[in-house]
Amino acid sequence: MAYSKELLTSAYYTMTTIRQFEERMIKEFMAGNIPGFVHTYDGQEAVGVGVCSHLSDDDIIGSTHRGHGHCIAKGCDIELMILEIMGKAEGLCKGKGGSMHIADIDKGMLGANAIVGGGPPLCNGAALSMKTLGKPHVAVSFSGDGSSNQGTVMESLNLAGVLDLPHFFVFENNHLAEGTGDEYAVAGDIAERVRAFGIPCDKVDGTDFFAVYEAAKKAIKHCRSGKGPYGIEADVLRFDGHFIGDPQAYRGEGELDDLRANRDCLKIYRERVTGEGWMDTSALDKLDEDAAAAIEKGVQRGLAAAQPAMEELYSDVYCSY
Amino acid sequence: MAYSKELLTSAYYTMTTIRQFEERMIKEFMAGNIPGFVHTYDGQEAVGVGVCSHLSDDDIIGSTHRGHGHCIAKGCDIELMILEIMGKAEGLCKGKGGSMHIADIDKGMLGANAIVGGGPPLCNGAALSMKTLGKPHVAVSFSGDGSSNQGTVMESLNLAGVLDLPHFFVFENNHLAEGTGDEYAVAGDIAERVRAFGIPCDKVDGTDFFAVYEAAKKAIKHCRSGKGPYGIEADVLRFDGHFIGDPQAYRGEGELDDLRANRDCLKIYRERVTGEGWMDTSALDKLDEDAAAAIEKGVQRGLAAAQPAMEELYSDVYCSY
Amino acid sequence: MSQADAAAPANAHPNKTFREAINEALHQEMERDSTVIVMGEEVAGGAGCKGSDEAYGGVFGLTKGLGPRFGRERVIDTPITESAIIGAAAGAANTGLRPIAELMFVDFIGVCFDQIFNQAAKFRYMFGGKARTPMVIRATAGAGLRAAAQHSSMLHPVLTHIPGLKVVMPSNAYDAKGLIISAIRDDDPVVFIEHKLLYETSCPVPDEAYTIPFGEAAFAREGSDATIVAMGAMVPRAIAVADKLAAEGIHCDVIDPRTTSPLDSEAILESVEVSGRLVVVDEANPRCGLAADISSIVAEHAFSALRAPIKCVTAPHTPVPFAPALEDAYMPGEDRIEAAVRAVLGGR
Amino acid sequence: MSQADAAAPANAHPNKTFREAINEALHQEMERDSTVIVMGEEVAGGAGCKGSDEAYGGVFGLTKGLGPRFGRERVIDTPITESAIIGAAAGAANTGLRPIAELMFVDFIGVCFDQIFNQAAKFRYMFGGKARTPMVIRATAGAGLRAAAQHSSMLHPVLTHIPGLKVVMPSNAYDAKGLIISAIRDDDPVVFIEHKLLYETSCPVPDEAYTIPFGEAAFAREGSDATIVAMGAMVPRAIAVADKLAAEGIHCDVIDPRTTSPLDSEAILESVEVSGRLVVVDEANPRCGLAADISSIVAEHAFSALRAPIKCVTAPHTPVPFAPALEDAYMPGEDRIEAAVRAVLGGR
Ligand SMILES: Cc1ncc(C[n+]2csc(CCOP(=O)(O)OP(=O)(O)O)c2C)c(N)n1
Ligand SMILES: Cc1ncc(C[n+]2csc(CCOP(=O)(O)OP(=O)(O)O)c2C)c(N)n1
Ligand SMILES: [Mg+2]
Ligand SMILES: [Mg+2]
Repeated sequence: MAYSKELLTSAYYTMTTIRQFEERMIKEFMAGNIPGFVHTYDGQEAVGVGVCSHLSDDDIIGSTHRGHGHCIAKGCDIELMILEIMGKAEGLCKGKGGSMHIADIDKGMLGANAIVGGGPPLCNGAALSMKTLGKPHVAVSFSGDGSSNQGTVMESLNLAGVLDLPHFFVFENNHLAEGTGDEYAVAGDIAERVRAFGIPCDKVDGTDFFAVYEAAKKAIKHCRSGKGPYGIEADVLRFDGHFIGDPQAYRGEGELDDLRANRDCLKIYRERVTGEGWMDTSALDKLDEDAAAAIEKGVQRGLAAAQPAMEELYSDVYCSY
Repeated sequence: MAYSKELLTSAYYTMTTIRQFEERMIKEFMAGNIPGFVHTYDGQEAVGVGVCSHLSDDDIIGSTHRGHGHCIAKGCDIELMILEIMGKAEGLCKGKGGSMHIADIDKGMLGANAIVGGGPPLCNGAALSMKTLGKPHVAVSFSGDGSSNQGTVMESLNLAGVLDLPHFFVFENNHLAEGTGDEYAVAGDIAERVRAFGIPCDKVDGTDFFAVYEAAKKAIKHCRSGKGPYGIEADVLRFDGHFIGDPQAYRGEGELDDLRANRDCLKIYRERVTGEGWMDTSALDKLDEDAAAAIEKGVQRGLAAAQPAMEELYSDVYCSY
Repeated sequence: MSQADAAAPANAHPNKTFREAINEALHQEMERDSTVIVMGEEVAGGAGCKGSDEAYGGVFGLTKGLGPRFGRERVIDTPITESAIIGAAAGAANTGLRPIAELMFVDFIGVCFDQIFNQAAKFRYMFGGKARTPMVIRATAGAGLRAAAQHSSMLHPVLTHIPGLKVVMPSNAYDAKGLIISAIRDDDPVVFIEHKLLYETSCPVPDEAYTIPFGEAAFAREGSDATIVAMGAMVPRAIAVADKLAAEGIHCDVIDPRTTSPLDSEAILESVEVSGRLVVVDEANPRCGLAADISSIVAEHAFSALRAPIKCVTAPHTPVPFAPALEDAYMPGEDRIEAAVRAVLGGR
Repeated sequence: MSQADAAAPANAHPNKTFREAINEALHQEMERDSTVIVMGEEVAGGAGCKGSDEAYGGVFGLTKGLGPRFGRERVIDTPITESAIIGAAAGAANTGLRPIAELMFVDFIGVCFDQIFNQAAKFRYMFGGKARTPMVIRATAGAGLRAAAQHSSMLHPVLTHIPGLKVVMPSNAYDAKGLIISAIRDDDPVVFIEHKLLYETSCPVPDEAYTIPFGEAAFAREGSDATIVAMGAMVPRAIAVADKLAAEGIHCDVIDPRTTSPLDSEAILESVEVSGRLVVVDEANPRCGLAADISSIVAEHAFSALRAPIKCVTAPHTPVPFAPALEDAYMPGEDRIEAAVRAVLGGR
């Protein structure tokens, strides 16, 4: 199976952007340049990018507390994201949302969500708009293994099934919800749970971009063609803490080293595309450098930028008392 | 398989009590003697009684808005129930709860619940008490087909699975939630949904007391022996409206006549026990009469009884402003 | 503020019940704007049964006829799944529709509160103005039908507390129609509270569509001796008391804010500036309630005009009891309102 | 009411942080009463991972050490399933246990509100006194950590509105210990609100277990010129303002109600009877908030003592913004409290 040069390039560029973006956010956070609670997506890039490669700005995604990767994969401007994450006036949401509450409706990014399970009900709504307005688009919700236990998520599966909504449910099972493993917290199995609502659901290796890409292609085609919702459960991992600063005491000895060595989706991608002769190392390196430069530029702009003016405290809400 | 005389008698007596109780409540409601919203259980008697026949006062049940049958099956005093349903001072809950909020903790009846899906989370708690305190009891929650779509119910299944709680989930699928059928509202299948949480779940004919009795026996044994939760989905029906006064326009032509003729659990019981030679018709008739007399006595007492004194408005709550 | 329009003007318009007025408005708005949809339990009538698919139209019949008229694509029956209903309405509102979600009883906000207060209400602000959430949540509220603790709450204080939500609570059929149309056309999430006891009340209601702006109180009665503020089902009771006192020569303003958020505090303050006496009547529980809210606004901003303690007439701090005698005592009655007005008048 | 004990008396007791005081109390109560259990996300430390099962102890570390000490049967890690957590706690409370459920952030009441307000809070009343529900919900609340709109709310006004719930909001480590012990021993459902900004504050805290009764305010400062009522993280700010003004010869009562439901309205009314001037400081949003609630109680019951308008100092009617400059302006600061006190003093 061959992929277009364009796809191969853009997929890698987006993945390396996410990886480097997150590593830089960790650095800036540690340096005191980012306030609040930040959850990074490094390690899971192949899922966000594999899925969003099939989407246009008219398709909608709903994200989670761990939303940077989804935003970038969906095409949000990374400089505006950095400004937002730093709480600056020119940020994507005027600095009023921050890492956990980024949205960019123009890009079809319906919002990160700091409430676990908050997104899937909203994505049903986006899918309902598409269905009602007769548009051929899809809504995609991202949920974690932990999130799969929240009632709102299960209700959303049922309602999507009942109304045959074009809603693609992506479960990113990184086997951790803060310090709780899916082995403990998920009775049964996520994919089985999805199927019990009459919704087809495939399991996929979330470290393999191409596997995610193919599974998402099939799922999204199903949704777009009016056949109702579809699900995938992606087996994936996160490299960093639940939030930046988390000491990760719940990790086993050598667990992280092993994951970094053997389950890094970027390494796996590089091996595959060079092995197949689809891209060469220097082209990939060049993409790494381009991404780094773009992030550097954004960070510098972010560091120099101003916080919102005091009036913004009272704007964007219908009335102030 | 043979059943003890005692069981056969008490099961029929309880079922006929429920049937006649509900028919009488409808009459009294129509006569203006019962205020509020009342949901009757007639038609579903074999489920409540088949399940509760295995329970003692130390086992706990959690009921629904359609709770009279569960109360009676669990041993609540029918006179005090009638007083409660009529809003009288000596009612089971001093007349402050009414039909939708009856409880009798001494009898292990944790409460009707006017919030669909409100009960199963509470029953997990009762089951947790049993597990933590090392008692060999079980908690049983009753839910409807409509209720199976509520997030709280699905969360309860998961938590019961995770904590291996002695919680028996009884789903009474009467194929209606107000005017919405399970065909429409339940994506997939209830029993499959339960199983997806790793919880064994059997389907059973809810008009056959003996089928329910056997299924419940197996399930409760499983729970009592520390193996965790168990479920059944009982195929059942209701004879009357969603609430008393409901014109039931959602019924098909002849649907109710057919149900009354062919799927009446009391008729089915009578045929079985007389057919097997376990009981004779006159004994059954006598039980019908005894139940009628007890209900008549309760209704007369209820009609004559007084409403709560005005102080009760302010009692049973920590402070009044 | 607009004057007297809430008081069911005796004009040429046909009488309609509160229920009919809302139902008519829903028909008109769905006709006018194809992005308006309705969703909830049995709002289209029911589904998946052997008999009629039009058995209901909302359990209280408010959406009756919409299903047959506009089709099931726009009038959507749902399972019992309030979080998913409200969430779907919010997400649909973000993406081009104007959903009206029915929450059968406002008491059910407990199972979907996150989607209301953390999601829909906050999008516009936390996304820096980037999201619009034009949705309406219609819900039945209040005591009086012997539905007891879990089906009789008011809860508008909880909703009024939440920034980003607009909260509407009409007291008569005329206002109900104008306010529901305003709610549907509003770009923010609106909770529209329908008191059970009002459904059968009626007054003249124009056939054509009209709007009533949010944040404009109505004066149901006028008088300078005292100010009575009342909302929803309390308004008819306040009017009855005012009329009784008027016969004695005591004349009160009866102010119906109609929307609790935004609140027309100016109308209230102006009235108190004149009367110097305030009684606030609200059916909700007292602590952190709307009566307290209005009292505190006046105690801060019209303090020097006040000539007597402010009286709040509310339910007690208890759940709603079932027994009719207790429930009747639970709801603020005309006797308690009258006593409060006489008290602020110094015992007149 | 008890005097001064909230003001961190300089005595022989060791200094402990708010976090340590609560953690110690939890240990002592679990030791004393085997029916006390703790449940929530990572309260025991985490489960089902490859590494340590003691990574956490609640995300803010409040339950640290309980898991290893009392075992996983009594310290129960749960999935992310707040309705099921609160429901299980309520059902367990009805059947013999005294559960303490941790709601990681009070903002999460949205996904479990029904189990709190329609279930746990109402059982005792609607079942005619037949049910006891001795449970505690512990939750982190408030702004100040740049956690933005969905992780920084207060929400005690919503909880205080609900009959049947008790609501506790300590402002210092000493009170936190005494109040959490009272909460655990109470037979009604209690919501115990821990402000994020207080966790690291410390004061002398006795090693032994002790209780502080509900409904008894503490006087953090005393003075007859004005009355300042403040709660939670607002108390240290109110104290700072009072101390600054005291240096100028203006002496204020600083009243910390400690429990918002029940509320020690007597202490407040008595103070206002003397001072005639009231400022209420609360971090929650203003509409139907606790500041309004207290203001209305005073405007009704101590009206004749009032010599100036009552001032409420609260957050604006907006969600909590993310940018630090905005968040700082969102929270009532010492400057705004001081200005309000000077205003009620007529510009002194
Ligand atoms: C309703 C709710 N409960 C708890 C939390 C706290 N919390 C934030 S993220 C998280 C873990 C989520 O796990 P998962 O869904 O697997 O996503 P991951 O963090 O692995 O990406 C928790 C418990 C929350 N934000 N919202
Ligand atoms: C949260 C909530 N949503 C809706 C309702 C209104 N309601 C009461 S009973 C009912 C139908 C329940 O159906 P099912 O669970 O199948 O039970 P059945 O009535 O058939 O016994 C509905 C929608 C409610 N009481 N609570
Ligand atoms: Mg995870
Ligand atoms: Mg049913």
